[in-house]
Amino acid sequence: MWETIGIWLGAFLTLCIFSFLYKDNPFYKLAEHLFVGISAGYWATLEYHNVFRPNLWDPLTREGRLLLIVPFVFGLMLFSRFTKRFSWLSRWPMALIIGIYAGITIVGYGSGDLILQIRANLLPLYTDHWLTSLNNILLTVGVITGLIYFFFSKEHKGALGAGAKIGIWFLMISFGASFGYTVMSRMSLLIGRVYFLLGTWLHLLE
Amino acid sequence: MPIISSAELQIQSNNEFFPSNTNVKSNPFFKVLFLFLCFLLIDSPLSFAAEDLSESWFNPNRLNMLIFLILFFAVIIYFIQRAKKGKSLFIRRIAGLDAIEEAVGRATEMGRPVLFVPGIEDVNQIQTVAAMIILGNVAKMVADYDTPLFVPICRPFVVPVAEERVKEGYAAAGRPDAYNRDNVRYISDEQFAYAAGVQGIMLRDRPMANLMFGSFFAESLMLAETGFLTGAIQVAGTANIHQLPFFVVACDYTIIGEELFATSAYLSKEPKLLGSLKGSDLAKAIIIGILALGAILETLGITQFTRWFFIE
Amino acid sequence: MRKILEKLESLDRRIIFIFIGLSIAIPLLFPVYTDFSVTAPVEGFYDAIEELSPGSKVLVSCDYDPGSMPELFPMNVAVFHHLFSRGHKIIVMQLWATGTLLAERAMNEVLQEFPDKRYGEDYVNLGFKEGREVVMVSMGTSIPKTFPTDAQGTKLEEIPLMQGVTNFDDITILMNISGGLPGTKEWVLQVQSRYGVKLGSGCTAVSAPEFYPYVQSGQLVGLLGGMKGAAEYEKLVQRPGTAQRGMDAQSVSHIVVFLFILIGNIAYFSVKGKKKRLKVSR
Amino acid sequence: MRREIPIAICFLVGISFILEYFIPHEDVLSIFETIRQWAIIVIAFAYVLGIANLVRINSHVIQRKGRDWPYKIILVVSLFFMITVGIIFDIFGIRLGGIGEGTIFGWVYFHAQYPLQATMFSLLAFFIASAAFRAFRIRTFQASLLAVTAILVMIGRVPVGESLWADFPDFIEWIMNVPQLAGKRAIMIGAALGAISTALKVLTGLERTYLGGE
Repeated sequence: MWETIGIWLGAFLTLCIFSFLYKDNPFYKLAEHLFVGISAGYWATLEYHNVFRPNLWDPLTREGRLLLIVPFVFGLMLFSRFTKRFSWLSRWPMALIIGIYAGITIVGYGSGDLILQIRANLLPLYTDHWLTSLNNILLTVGVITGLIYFFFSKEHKGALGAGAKIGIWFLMISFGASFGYTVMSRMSLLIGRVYFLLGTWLHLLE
Repeated sequence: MPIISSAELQIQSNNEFFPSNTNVKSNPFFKVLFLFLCFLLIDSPLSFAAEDLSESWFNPNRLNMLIFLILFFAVIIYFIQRAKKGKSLFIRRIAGLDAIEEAVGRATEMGRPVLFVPGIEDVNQIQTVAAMIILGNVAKMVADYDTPLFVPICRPFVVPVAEERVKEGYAAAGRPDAYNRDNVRYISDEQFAYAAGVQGIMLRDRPMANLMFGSFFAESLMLAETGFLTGAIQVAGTANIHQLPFFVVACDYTIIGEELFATSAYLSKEPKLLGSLKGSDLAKAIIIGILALGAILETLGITQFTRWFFIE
Repeated sequence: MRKILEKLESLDRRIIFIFIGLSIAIPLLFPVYTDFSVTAPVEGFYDAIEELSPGSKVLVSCDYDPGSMPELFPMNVAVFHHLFSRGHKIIVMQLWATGTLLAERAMNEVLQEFPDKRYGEDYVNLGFKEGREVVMVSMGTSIPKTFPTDAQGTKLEEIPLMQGVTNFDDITILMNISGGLPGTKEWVLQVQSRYGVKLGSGCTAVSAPEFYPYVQSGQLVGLLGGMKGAAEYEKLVQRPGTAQRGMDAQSVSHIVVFLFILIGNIAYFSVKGKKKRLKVSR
Repeated sequence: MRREIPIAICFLVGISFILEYFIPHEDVLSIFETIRQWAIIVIAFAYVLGIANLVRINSHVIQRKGRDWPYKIILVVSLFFMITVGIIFDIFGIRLGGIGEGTIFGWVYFHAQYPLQATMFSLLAFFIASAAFRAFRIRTFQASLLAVTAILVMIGRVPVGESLWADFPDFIEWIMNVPQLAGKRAIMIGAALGAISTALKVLTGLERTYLGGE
């Protein structure tokens, strides 16, 4: 019984959102606000069950790991934002979070996106197979000219200008591929919804 | 014999590290690059033997990362310090700026409004900061002509900053009286509601120039499409690569990725923006050198150079 | 002719909407099941699992939510199915709060085909953890400290499957189902390049092109890109699902978008010719 | 003090996360490990802060009877409803409380949140089609490169492309693996340099917008 009610509710909400395609209207607004509310509530609940209880509260109260008071207090300090007088206190935990992400970014991008990507592009330009040679040449030229396009310390004239021009061609091909894949992604999402409406709700699909 | 004479230095002071003189031998940048690449030709000490490192104080297999980080940090701090001391650092003018100018020019000629959309992220996001700098510049351009400048905004905290920039721009053009507060408006926090609001402005007020700079997501194509249909000249720029395809096809000119930050550094001349841009540029030049040299060496069958770029 | 083209130029978008809706609904109602082959990145993903010795412990991080479910849920189900059918042990975790129930549902769906699989011995769900990249790096030193309990609140020490699992060294391979951020990119940067874990990715089509460099560089063992990737993988593991079912609709809708671009451009250039252009070019 | 301490915290924590990468010593790792466990908790608080902020902003609107205020009531009520059935019911052991399939929480998720979010994103399919028809104009050589690649990928990536030309999928794989990869990699390297330099400025306190105004 509840399953059937649920499917009808889901279908109603799906149509509410689709009504935006005609124009903005109260049904869409209702659905949109419901969505924001439910997902925020969902998020808060998950934080409680999956982080606060297992990582903070239980070890602190049951196992007596008192050092955990430090992050607890830091976390609470964030809420000083809601007061005028003490809002500066919230900068401490903010600084902690920002510092962590900054450190992590430096290490992650430095290793994964720079050194390893550079290595993957150090390729022999002449090999036994003509296609491999061609591919390696294209990769080397493409990455180098692409980087030249994003080089701002010199006017794009002469050889540099030619390089940048070739670079932009590679960038455009790369954007084209992204466009094609984005179409695929968006259509999949709609397929999912039509599948729900025609299949799960109306039982029109076998 | 000094590397560059003082007279040359003066001529080149606006173009240091990448001087326009083509004499490779006497160029300090190429010397540094050459020495660095020679260093990398030394056989790599990275071994990746499976040894227990739990008692040692340094992981030798990560030496390459250490060298890279120290070099890169040093370069960036160096350039920022130079910029702070007032030394001018050369950045080429981005063609996108001319596109903005032309679009605004056309709008003013026809007496139609200019629309500036600063993306949908908050004011502390780097792309929004860049957008605000460009906004100030656009305000300066339109101020002279009494052309209305509409700035619809998605995040409440962006409003005061945008107001400030527009006001400054008008003042810098000597027209503080032309500033109209109502034209910088908060629309909605909700992505699609915001997009619908901006589309409304495009259809109602028929701006001749749509300038979209900042962080855009799925709303990019909705905005670019409506703007295209109204026949406006559109110039867009974002570092969100996934949204660039839509801007490229529906806009007259698109500022791509890092160009957005280069544009803001060019306009603001702020040391920390200029410094990191120059630092990244130097790193890019070195990477280009590495890629070229690596490809040559690999072709010749010499692989020890490549071994520097393994990470365990 | 000219009149028609002019009309097309100013066509109401709602008519376009109806077209695209139909281009998806009709093939779903009347499928023809066009056949397709399997591409290399998908094969890489499949082979990586095939090559594992039976009983390997595999970490599956399901980082997505309903926003990308039609693409990623079929992959998730197929990955679980593939792992169980090869006799591997599955450790599930999530970095996206709003997707936890989807991973649970995928598991429940697969369990109906493998009724003898026991929780705690053959699979375990560590649940969601906040902290994105911090969680990833933290697991590199200690998984039990990062996840003191599983999703149901059982301590990890009490779970047989988690015995002897301290960090990524004790995981044979990591399979990431990635809906965005945090996702495959972050796993590559923080875990693959740092701890050298083998990593496979099933991601949305939007992010797939961005991950091709990681496949070429060997940072990813394989890649399932979008619903097509999911369909190819379903074909390989011989478990037809919603991704394969959607392929006809995908074909037709792509053709319709292609025709839209074509007709739009014909109309544009024949009606207006080349209208005002900016002088500036790159 | 109000600025110096946060900058010091940011610097120390950030540097420790970098050093950790280079120092494999057990004792050091265990210290860093503790910091990370703390970080997870503080980050979780930050998300709760965001949710609290959402409640605060919307309650203001409701109190002032601002624009769309009846909808804001729905937003706040549904938020607290989820917390009630997910947390309060669970604490007091009320039937169908807690999270997971088979609870009220799970039911609302699968029958409300899931269709809402999935449909919201599927709207983009319509928008992209409309944009393709009305704004995708091949006006320059560069745009034509983009368009040709996009169309090839769109057709070649789906089964119908393969039935037109058997090698179509291989050709698309080549595009993805060679020219498009080169473009993506150039962007990636540039973006990585940008990200690292921004992070460095944050660590050293040169960039402190996160501190906000005084």
